[in-house]
Amino acid sequence: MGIIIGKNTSIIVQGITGTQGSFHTKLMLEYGTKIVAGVTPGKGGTKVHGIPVYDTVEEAQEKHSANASIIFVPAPFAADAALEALENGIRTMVIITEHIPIKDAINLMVNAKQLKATIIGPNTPGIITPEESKLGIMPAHIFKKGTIGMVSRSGTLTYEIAASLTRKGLGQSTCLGLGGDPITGLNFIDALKMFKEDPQTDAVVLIGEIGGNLEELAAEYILKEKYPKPVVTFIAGRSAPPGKRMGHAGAIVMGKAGTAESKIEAFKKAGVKVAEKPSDVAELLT
Amino acid sequence: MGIIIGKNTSIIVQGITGTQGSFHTKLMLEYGTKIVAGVTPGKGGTKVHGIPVYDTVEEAQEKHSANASIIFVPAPFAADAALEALENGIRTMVIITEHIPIKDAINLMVNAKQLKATIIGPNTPGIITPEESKLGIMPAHIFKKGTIGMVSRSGTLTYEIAASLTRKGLGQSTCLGLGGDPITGLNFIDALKMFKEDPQTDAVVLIGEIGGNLEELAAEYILKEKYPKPVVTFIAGRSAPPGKRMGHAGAIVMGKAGTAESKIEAFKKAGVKVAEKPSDVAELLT
Amino acid sequence: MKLFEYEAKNILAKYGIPTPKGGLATSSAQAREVASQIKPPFVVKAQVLVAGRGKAGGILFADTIERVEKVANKLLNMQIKGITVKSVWVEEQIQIKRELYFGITTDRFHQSYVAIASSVGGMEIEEVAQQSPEKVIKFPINPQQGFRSFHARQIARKMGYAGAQLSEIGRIFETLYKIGMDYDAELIEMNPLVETVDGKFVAADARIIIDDNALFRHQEYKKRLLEGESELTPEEIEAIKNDLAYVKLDGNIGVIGNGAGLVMATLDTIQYYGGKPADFLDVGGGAPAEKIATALKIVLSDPKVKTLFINILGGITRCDEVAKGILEAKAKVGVTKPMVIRLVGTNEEEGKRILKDAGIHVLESMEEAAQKAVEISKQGGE
Amino acid sequence: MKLFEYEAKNILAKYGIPTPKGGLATSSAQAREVASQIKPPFVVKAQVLVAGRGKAGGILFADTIERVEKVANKLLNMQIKGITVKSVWVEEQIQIKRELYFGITTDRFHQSYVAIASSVGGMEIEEVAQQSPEKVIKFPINPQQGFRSFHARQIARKMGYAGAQLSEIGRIFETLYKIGMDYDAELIEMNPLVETVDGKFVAADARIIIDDNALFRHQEYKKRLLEGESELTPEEIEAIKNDLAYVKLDGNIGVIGNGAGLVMATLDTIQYYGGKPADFLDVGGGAPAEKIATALKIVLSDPKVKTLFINILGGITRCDEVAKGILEAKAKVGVTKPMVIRLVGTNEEEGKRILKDAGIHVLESMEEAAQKAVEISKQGGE
Repeated sequence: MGIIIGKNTSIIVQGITGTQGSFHTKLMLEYGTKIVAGVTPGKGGTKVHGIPVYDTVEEAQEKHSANASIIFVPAPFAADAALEALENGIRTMVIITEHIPIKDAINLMVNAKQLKATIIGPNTPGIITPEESKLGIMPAHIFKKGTIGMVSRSGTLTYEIAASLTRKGLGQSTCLGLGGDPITGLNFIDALKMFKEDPQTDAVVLIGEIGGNLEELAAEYILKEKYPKPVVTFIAGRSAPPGKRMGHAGAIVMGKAGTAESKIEAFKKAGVKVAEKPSDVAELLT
Repeated sequence: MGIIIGKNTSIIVQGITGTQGSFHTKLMLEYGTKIVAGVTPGKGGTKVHGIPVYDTVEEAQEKHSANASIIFVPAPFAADAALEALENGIRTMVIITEHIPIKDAINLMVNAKQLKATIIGPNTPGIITPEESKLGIMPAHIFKKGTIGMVSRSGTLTYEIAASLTRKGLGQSTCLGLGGDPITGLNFIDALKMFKEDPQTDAVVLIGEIGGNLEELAAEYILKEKYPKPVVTFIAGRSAPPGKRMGHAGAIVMGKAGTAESKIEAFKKAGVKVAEKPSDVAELLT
Repeated sequence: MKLFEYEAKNILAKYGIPTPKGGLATSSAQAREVASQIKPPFVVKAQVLVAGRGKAGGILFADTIERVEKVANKLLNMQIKGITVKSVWVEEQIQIKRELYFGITTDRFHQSYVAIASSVGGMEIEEVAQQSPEKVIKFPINPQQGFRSFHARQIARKMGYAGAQLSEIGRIFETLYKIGMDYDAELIEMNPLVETVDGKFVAADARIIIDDNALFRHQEYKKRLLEGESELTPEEIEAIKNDLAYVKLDGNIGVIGNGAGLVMATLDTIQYYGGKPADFLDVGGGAPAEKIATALKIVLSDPKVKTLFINILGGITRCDEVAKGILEAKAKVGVTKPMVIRLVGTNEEEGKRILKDAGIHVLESMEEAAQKAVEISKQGGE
Repeated sequence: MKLFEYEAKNILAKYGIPTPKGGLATSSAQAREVASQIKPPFVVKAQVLVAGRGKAGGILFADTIERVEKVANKLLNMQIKGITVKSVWVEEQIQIKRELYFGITTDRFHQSYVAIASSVGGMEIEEVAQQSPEKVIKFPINPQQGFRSFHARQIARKMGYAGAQLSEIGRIFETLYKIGMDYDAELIEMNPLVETVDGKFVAADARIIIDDNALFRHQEYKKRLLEGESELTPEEIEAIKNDLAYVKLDGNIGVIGNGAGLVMATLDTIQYYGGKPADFLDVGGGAPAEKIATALKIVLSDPKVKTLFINILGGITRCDEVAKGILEAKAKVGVTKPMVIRLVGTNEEEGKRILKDAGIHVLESMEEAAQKAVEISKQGGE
């Protein structure tokens, strides 16, 4: 079980012929992820680690009917690649690419919403359901099958905390990276809802960071909905100097949200345990 | 009865303060059309023929909750005015304005389709359900309540034929001008479907002209669906020299369609009577 | 508004679509100068807006710079379908492997733009479309999504391309769409789009028609249409400036009406009764008096006109304004030809009164008026 | 990328938004020259990108051209929050009736742009937003529809405008959105947007922040950022050129990590153990060896750094590449400061082997490594 992906999720890798695309295709295959095709415009007809490469998602879909996609396409073309996947029937996708322009991301998300598609990222390490499927670039050996659901805005910090959980024998149901960009497909509330419905998940680790107000909104949701599973959180950025603010408009959209204090306060108010250091998360779970 | 509009349709006039908007508001009011408000940005707070004018459709709707709109706004701003009406809950509108750029019209129609709105025009004389409501600029006295449904791409040619029907005692259920532009909200098939469902309509007059292939498609529909009510048609442009074609692309989209011969042939094949002169229509109906 | 080949090619080149190297020339010396900058063999193409230029001898080939000069001299001032050639485009010949077609236009029924592509392009494209429709790809464009790079590649794939060629031709398709949107084109096409012997793609000919209704967003072209090089007659320019739809025909009954459908039906009815219309002139909706007067002036500029048939059915057009326009024109232009006037609709009574007071007779039936006009047109022989 | 006020105002003016008449000056003589072209009284504004310029004395007023010269002299080369003023903007003072606010930014939760408007603008806008949120209009923008003229007018109406004023301010809002989209602005705002005593609207100050990720579509600004006038230090420019996220802080432990969250947590942990980070440096995902070497060079350029803490958790970043980068930097830059290296994740074994072979010790726990770094940083006193 776990959320979003599982053993039978069949996958297209977009941008498979690039350095990262090719490298992580290999690692995902080694993990057992069911990759059925790759797409790189202009490289159709070749193979990468035995996976056939096509020029278009349309052709890949005609031949393989995948149900998810992972995107390693360079930033200027990544949103288009995602739209191509959407238009060709893919409803779950992971966008690894970072530095996608905000305008492109916004246009992508409105299309995804209309089609009720699940977009993980952009600028995400992806998603892993340990020992079943890995759709991302996370180092696999730090994860272990278990009952903790993890959701995070930060890639490497997730690895940090996942590794410490694994060391302490706390396996994970699914670890989901929302992505570090201002506009991402999923937010914390979406993830909390999915973990709520997942029978394998007993508790949730939520890893936030300064900036934006998604953590505050998640805290509000947990409080209002009397969230039924224990949640432990860590917020990165306590020591950060007051960041570069997004002008007055940003301040108005966010109100006081955005600082580590605001987020920690919101979670404490919602009865969520807040870890002081990444390594404290495991303790708070037990 | 009749189609689309009736006695209780309450109406906003967009562009009410312009020469045409103001003039036809007066004529529509005289006909008994239930105009409740006018909108002209920058002219809010004034009145036209006793009708209050607002700066925005939003404000007009807050105060009057109209269910249709008629647009006299100049071409560069007309598509925006229609989107404003759509976004503020109007689902039936008549766009009188001519010379709206095709790109703007295409963008408008995709939005209208999503909201299942009925757009009459652009570049239309509008719609009249004689002796009930007139949402347009047609001279009212040539129409008379009756059982003939009329649909046309041409404004004045409709008046010509309607007047001749009226003179011969053949009243009309509803007369609908689709609009003379390449992109219009409704097409002949839409109108035929509505007249099919309308109990007041016993027969349909379809007035086409050269260009495009909407007449051919309507003929095909009539044939395929075994259209249950008699249809009489007149096609303008028999004497036209081969027109300026829309390059090769236009020719490919249309095939042989577009000429008066093609349209007349298609209707004859569908068992539809085709009038030689406008004045012959009435005879073919009886 | 149709753009000249050279205008269209310059736009394509500006956006990065490969076009043959070349330049415009209005004299044979200038043609020689252009040729000296590029590589032989050359093509010299008459810059006219009428279709079928190739078959009319408007495209000539030359192996040397000297030959370019001669050939340009032959084309310049030549008449093609009644149009005088004022300029030629001199360019390098390309080594053709295959002629393709790609264009974007509007689809009335689907209320959208549509991309059309074929791996069999060139002069025979329309024949191909009719005889082997399976060789023509019609791709409707979702207006909210636009025509994206992957749509272009999907089409390229259906045309049989793969790999690097698919990417390159896809980029060209995508760019053409962007140009079409930026220029409000109701048609933009490359025919042929040539695949060269070395596997590259070059737009050997290009055509752009800007939506006349969007010319307000393209003032530079509107200016060229009305003031610069143009194949319009002074009457046609006058009509455009006054927002009148005017087409000259070769009969002797001058026709003015409001609404394209009504004017067409008027021409049909004239023909039905054996007459010959001299023109199609639609004053459009809501024409004020001055516009009617301008319309009369334009129609009367044709010396062949023996009678005027004014057919107005007022809706947005007010009959009183039409009547005033007729009197205005009569006073200013001095209308001496007999007029048959048919006037019904909005403010009909007032319009009729104005004309009646001026001693002008008005008929009510279009058929009757048409018969009357035909009768007058035949008086004194043709 | 933040634009200077003068850049933002020039863009607004180009799009037809009224701004006060003025010009840029880099010397007091030039300021005088600008003032002589416009009408007194004047405002002279230091062109710096830090916030709170007004309260720091960066905006001065002048009644005469002579006074402009003096005031400009005072501002030029002045320090505002550590930044040297290199240019001033001289403009006409406007007669303020009311200060409004209008801006567009992104809304993460709604995944869209959002327009923010208030009829109480100026320096207090944020206070207003917190204390009287009802005075602030937040209008989410549907990305497919865009922000259209009627949306702008609906906002204008809610701000209390009607008639001609509503149309004019609506036009300004609509235009600002267009600029925002054309320039890929993650923020564009006019604060204050002034209603003048004669009922007109003027953007008295403007701010534009271009989305850094979209700078590839705005090469002229990217060039200005990296090569032209800029308030970035050489290290910051080096970081941007190499796609490194770098912020200088004032401690003595140089930090390099991959991933913003991990680097932030590293700083937090250092602070938790009583240490002081000298910087925030995120090498991002998949950094090759050379990039790691550049990162080391940038961090070591700060003489205060006593130790380096490299914290890498490899995902897309490969530990072997990081190890190679460290050796590369050691060889080229000559790293003499002690290094604490924590390296786990993708190709971890290979990375550790490379470093071990070079005699560099690698730790596995972040806490342990942080404690170690703090310990070294305190050796020999601070």
